[in-house]
This record gives sequence, structure tokens and C-alpha cells, in this order.
Amino acid sequence: MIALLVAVPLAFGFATVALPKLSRYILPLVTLFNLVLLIGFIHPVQVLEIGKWPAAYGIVLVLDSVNYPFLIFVNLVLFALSISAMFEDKLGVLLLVLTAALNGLLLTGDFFNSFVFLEIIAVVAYVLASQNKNYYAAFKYLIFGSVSGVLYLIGVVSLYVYAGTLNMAYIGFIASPEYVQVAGIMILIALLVELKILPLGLWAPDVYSNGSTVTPVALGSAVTVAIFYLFSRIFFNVLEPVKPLPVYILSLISVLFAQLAAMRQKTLGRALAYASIAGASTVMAALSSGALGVEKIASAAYLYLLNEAISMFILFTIYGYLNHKGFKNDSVAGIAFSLASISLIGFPLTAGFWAKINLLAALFEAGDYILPAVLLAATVIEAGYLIKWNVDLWYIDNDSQDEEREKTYLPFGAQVVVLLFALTLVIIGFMPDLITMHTDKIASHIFDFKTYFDTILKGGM
Amino acid sequence: MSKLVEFFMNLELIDWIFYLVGGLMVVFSIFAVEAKRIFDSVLALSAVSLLSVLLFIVLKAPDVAITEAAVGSGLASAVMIFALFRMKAGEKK
Amino acid sequence: MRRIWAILISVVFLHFFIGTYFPTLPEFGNIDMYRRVSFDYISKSTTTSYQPVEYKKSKGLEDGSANVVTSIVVNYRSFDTLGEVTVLFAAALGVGILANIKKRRIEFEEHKVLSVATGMIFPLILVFGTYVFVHGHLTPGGGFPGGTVIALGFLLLMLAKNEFKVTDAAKHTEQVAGSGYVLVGLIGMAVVGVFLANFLPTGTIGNLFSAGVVPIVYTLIGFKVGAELSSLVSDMREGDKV
Amino acid sequence: MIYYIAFVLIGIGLYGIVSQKNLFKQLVSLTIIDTAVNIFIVALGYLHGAEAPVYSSVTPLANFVDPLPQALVLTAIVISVGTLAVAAMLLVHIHEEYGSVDAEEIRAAKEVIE
Repeated sequence: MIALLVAVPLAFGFATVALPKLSRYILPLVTLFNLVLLIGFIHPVQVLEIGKWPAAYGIVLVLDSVNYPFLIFVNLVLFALSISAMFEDKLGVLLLVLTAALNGLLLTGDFFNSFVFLEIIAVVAYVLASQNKNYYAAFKYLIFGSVSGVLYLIGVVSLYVYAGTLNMAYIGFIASPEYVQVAGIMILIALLVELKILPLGLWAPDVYSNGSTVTPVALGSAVTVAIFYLFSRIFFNVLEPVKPLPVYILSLISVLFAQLAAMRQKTLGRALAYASIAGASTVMAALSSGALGVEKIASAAYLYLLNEAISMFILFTIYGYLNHKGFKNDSVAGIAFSLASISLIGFPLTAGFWAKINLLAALFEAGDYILPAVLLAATVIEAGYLIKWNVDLWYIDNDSQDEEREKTYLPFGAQVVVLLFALTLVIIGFMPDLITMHTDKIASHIFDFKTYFDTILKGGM
Repeated sequence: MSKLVEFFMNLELIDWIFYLVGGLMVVFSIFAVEAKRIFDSVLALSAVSLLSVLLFIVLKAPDVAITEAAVGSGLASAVMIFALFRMKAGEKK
Repeated sequence: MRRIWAILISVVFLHFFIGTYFPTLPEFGNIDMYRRVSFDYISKSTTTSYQPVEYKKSKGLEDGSANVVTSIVVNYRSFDTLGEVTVLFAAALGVGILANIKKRRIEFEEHKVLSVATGMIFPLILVFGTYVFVHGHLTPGGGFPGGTVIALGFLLLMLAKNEFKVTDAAKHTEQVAGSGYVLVGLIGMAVVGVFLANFLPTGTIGNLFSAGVVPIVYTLIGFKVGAELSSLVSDMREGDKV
Repeated sequence: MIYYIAFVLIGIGLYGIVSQKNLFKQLVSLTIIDTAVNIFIVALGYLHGAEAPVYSSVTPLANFVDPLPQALVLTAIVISVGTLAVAAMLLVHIHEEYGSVDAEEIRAAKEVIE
């Protein structure tokens, strides 16, 4: 059953290549189908051995309590994207492929398979990044992404050499830890490039600020979340964590640098791009913090990631439609924008507040005081520029251009999606337990290798 | 000096092939990176690719060799040269 | 300045790999096959107990292709290959999206010798490409090189005949072959119960009609790759079609 | 030995990517890296005295090199050519947009536009 999550989008993607007009309508249907399948029919724990080959030989797909919430979220984002965004017909086919690849990446229990899906995502991302004539940025992204892909491949193949299999669970069981460290470094660097931690993520600002309604949302909210899942799966669940300290320091520097850079940007798009980098770096810093293996920190980090992804979805979508035109004509967009900024900063009664408070509390409990300090400083800077941009956009004066006024509305679908997401942030703000329940579950399972290994060992249905 | 001679005496055939082909590949790839004209560097690239086909055959990987010959040195070079033509077409205007 | 940085980065990189990474690897040519899953791929005994396989004699194995690489690519790790096909699909689609350049197409001067020679060679290339992917389970080769050979044939045709264009038929071939692959997987799901499972008898190893779904899948891949790559090259050449 | 060849080639490719200002050269360097990695991976499966992993009338019984790295490399080759095609198309567009594929000239052209 769980293979359908990959097979159905892929089949429709292949089938609509000659009639791309249809893909625009098929994309929401397929993602909706995936969501219905996930919520209604398939529940964790499920293991599928593709082609009926036993786990160590073939490829296994695993659905457990860790990736189940991630799957729902990613499909939800893609569904929302298919309604809210504006794209040419052929991009619809590409987004179907992206859906299949993201689902595959989240489900797979095999290292080489994850490489293949990462590359599909990468190729789709390069094309998405070139939207709005942003070719130079897309090319830079391609160079960064391909080199990181090569590193990932070398890492994966060396894991095969050490353990004799490509299955994640078996590698975690067989391979000797000191060897795994070396392969782990390569995989880690590759993932850090995709997660846009700063010196390695220099491609990101130009790509994210291309002003399209698809690129930053698909890359920032869907792909980044999926890759964070892959990171946690590989380094918390399967392999021994690679010496986390350098990554921790790198992420801290990345947070501060990105926030400072965001403050100095002259366009909203680039500011948001840097804010998005800062968000991803914060999550990375929390996940790799010195007190590794503390479930509370991981749980708070996932909540932070969720808040980040939803807020960035709203902000980038509105930026894509309105550019710098202000909210005078479209107060719905304005309200959603302000709510998202507030949640991103972490005002009380929003999701961001709980994300930051939980993270701070967990870090203090674990005795880590550096990240809280950085986080607070980053929050002050972030609050500064986000409030400035909000004020600018609310009070901007564009009455002089009457012809333009008609165009500065969001389409109805986008308004609904953006407003619903903003409401979600507020609802989480009032009832954080709705989400923390799930993030706690993820965190308690992600450090539990034995359960994962037993699941794989027991095999198929 | 005698060590060097000994070293070369003890080489088997497969090692000779590696040294020869590998050395050529390194030379060609340096040329591909540093060549003044882009066209030359594409040609050097396809030479590197063809030499790697030789290595794949020595390494007992006929499938990879066939695929690399068709995809790596055939199609990839064609794609690059087409891209070059496109740019040239733009420059003339 | 840039060069110094580049040399520095390369040296650090090589230092890490040669100093830290190489000691973890087994000596070249001296690997331990028994510790690897490939050992069972070769003897085709991942689900059964070990039994040596003999060419043209062993029957009814779990996988019937004489070419072990093919059996891995299309049977044991078929899901990877589905992903691989998808990468190529996404790339061809991306080139199609990016092809809207307002520039005239690349024109070639027609050459008498070339066009006559192409007229003779082109069918041979097609036959050779088809041979490569139909015999993918017996001899080295398979869907990817076979498809590429066909695409290269079309490239030759483009060079020889200036008017030649890859039409929408390629897109339809791609559509049918791609969906066909997923469909084969879904039929496996319906018959055996698992996605991409083999649902045909595997026959005697080494015969043309053996190996279950492998030849079918490789033929589909061959058509798909051929169509995709020819339309990719054509897209690069034609520019703005509208 | 062959490991060293492969990694020297990767090093050259990396050097090319960082040192060259011409984007086309960067793409060429990237392709060199891909080829080198493929050689390295196939070498990881080599076994002295073993045959190519195909059952045939010459080799009816199994004495084969490791076929799995070869299968992985098949996938990697196809993936790299897909990336290459997208990159080549992007380069054509960059040339269209800025009139050059040189990183510094593009930066200059960008500043003029802004």
C-alpha cells in the first residue's frame, strides 16, 4: 500500500507529459489522494519490501511514527502549494515528480535509494530555481548541489563497502563506528549544502529571492523539511552521530550571520531568504547541540521547524504575489503576513512562541547556554527587520498607480490557503499540545535504533 | 634509483594499464580545465570519458563501459557542443 | 588569488581522502565477497539456500537474467531504476521548459556524403540499439545504453538532414513507456502483492525468453530513454517552438 | 593505485570548479568529477582474477567481480547526464541574458541591470 504514495504521483507525472495542461488539475487531486491515503488507510508501522526481496538485498520502504507526521506535512504543503501558487503548465508535471520524490525520500530505508531521490529532487529544484529568469543563481545551485551529490554518493558507497549492504538498518547494525564516522562526514557535508547552512549554502539567497510563488515555497517548506527528516534518520537513528561540535559551531555562526545579512537587505525577498537560512540553521544547531540525544531538544527543534516552514510558506507566497506593492488593496494577505511574521519572531499566543520557549527550556535543562544566547540575539534582530518590513508594507503609498491596483490582489485560492495557514499558527499558539504530542513521539522514536531495526528485521506484511 | 627500477619491474599488466591510462586521463583533464578555448576543453572531456571506458573494461565492468561510451562520451559531448553552438549563434547577431 | 584558494581547497580535500578515508577501504582487488550482499545476487539465492548457478542449465531461479548487473538494476533494485528513469524524465522536461529561447535554431549545412551514409547507417543504428536493450538480460548493455544509441541515431539524422525534427510522437512514446513501467510494478502488486515484484516465470538462465519481467522492463526503459534523449537533443537545437 | 587516480581526478575537477571563472569550464570540471567517482566506485568492486559478472558460454560458473557497484554506477552515469543537460541549457540562457558565461562579466552585467 505505501508504495502507492510514490507510484501514483509518478504514474500521473509520466502520463501527463504530453498533455501538461491536465497536470495543473491532477496535482491537487494526487496530493489530496496521498493525504487521504495517509490519514485514512495506512498507519504506522508498515514495512514494504519492494519486489519481495528480503530487507538486506532489496529496497525497503518503512512507515513508522517518525516519518508519518513528516509525510502528512510534506503532502499538505504540496497540496496547499498546488492551490496557492501560480505556475506554467509544464511545471505541474515537475511538481508531480517532486511529490513522488519527496514521498520516496521520506519512506525509503535504503541509502542508495535516498541518493536517487535526492538527485530527483535536486534536478527538479534546479529547474524550479531558474523560474523568473534566475538562471545564474540556478546554475550556482546546480554546481553546489552536484558536488554535494557526489560526496553523498561516495559516502553511501563506502558504507556499502564497510557493511556489505545498502539497507540503513543493517548498516547501522553491522558497520563499525569508527569507519562510519568517515563516511558520515561526507554525507553530512552533502546534507548541510542542501540545508543551506551558510558557508555551504551560499547558493540559497539568490535562489530563494527569485520572486516566484513556487520556488522558495517548494524548496524551503517541503524539501528542507524532508531533508531534516533524512538528517535525523541517518545521524540519530541509524549511524552514530558524527562529532557534532563543528556542525554546532557552524550552525551558530550561520544563524548570526544570516540574521545580520537579512537586516541589511534592501529587498524583502532577499531578507526573507536570509531569514529562511537562519531558521534552518537554528534547527540544525538545536539538533546538533552538545547535549545530543536529549529528546526534549529534538522535539522542540521539530516544532521550530514546523513553525518555520509554515510561516515561510505564507511570507514567500505573499511576497511572490505582491512583491513590494503593500497591503492596501488586500488586507487578507496583510493579516496573514503579519501573523506569520509575528509567529516567526515568537510573540506569545503563536506557534513560534511555543517553539522558542520549548527550545530554550530544553536547552537550559540540558545545560547548553550558548545556543539560547544566540537564539535570543537572533530573535531581536529578526524582530527588528520583520517589523520594519511589516510597517513599510502596510503604510506604503501606491495610490498613484491606479492601473496596478487591480493586479495586487492575491488569487482567491492563495488567500484561503494563506489565511488557513496563518490560523493554524494561531491555533497552535493556543493549543500547542496538538503538535507537541506528535513531535514528542518523533523525538522518542528517532533515538531508538532497536525498534527500527526490529521493524525491518520482521520484514514485510 | 634501483628502487624505482624494481618498482617498475614488479608491475603487472593491469598496473601498467592503470598508470598509462590514468596518466593520460590526468593530463587530459588538466588540459580540459585549463584550455583557452572552450571547444578544446569539451574535446578533452570526451577524451577523458573515452579513456575511462578503457578503465571500465579493464575493471571487468562491460555494462558500465557500454553505458559510459554511449551516454558519457557520446551524448554528453553532443549536448555540450549543442550548447556551445547556441552561444555562438547568439554572438553573431 | 582564486587559483591559490582552489589549490588550497583541493589539497585539503585530497589530504582528507588520502589520509583519513583510504585507510578505511579494503585493498584494491582484494575484497571480501562473502561479506557482501552481491554474493547472493550472483548465486541468485537471496530467498533460497545457496546453490551454484550454471549457464543454460539452472532453471526456475528467483531471477533469471544471465547478466547479474541487469538482474540487480531491473529486479533486485528496480525501485532505484524507476527513480533513475525519473531523473532523466525530470531533466528532459526541464530542458523542455528551459528551451523557450528566442533564438533561431542551429542550422547545419547538408552534406551529400553524410546524408547518403546516414540513410544507410540509421536503420542499422536503430537495430543495434534495439538489440542492446532486448538482450539486456543476456549480454552487457540494457535499456539505458540501448536508448541512448537510438537517440544518437536521431542525432545523426539531425546532422544529416537539416529539416528533421523530433515530433510529438516522442512525447507520446515517453508517456506510454513511462506509465508502462509503473503499470508493470502495479501489476506485480496485484498479482504477487508487492510493488515491482516479478510475476512471470523466470525460465532457463541464458535463454532469450527468460528472466520474467526483466526484458519487458528493459524494453520499456529503452523506448523511454530513446524518446526522452532524442527530444532533449531536439529541444536544445530547436529553441522557441511556438 | 586506481583509487589515487580517481581522487587526483576529483581533485583536478574541484580545482577547476573553484579556480575557473568561466561557467562552462566549471561544468566541464563537474563532469570530470562525475567520471572519476564512477571509476572509483567500480574499482571498489574489483576482485583480482575474477570475471565480468555475466553468465555466458565462456563463464558458465560464477567467479565474478562485485556487480552491485556497477549497477550503482549505471544509475550515477544517467543521473549525471541528466544534470549536465539541465546545466547546459541554463548556460545557454545565462549567455542569452548577460552576453557572457564569465562569472565576473556576469556580475558586472548584473550591476548594470540593477
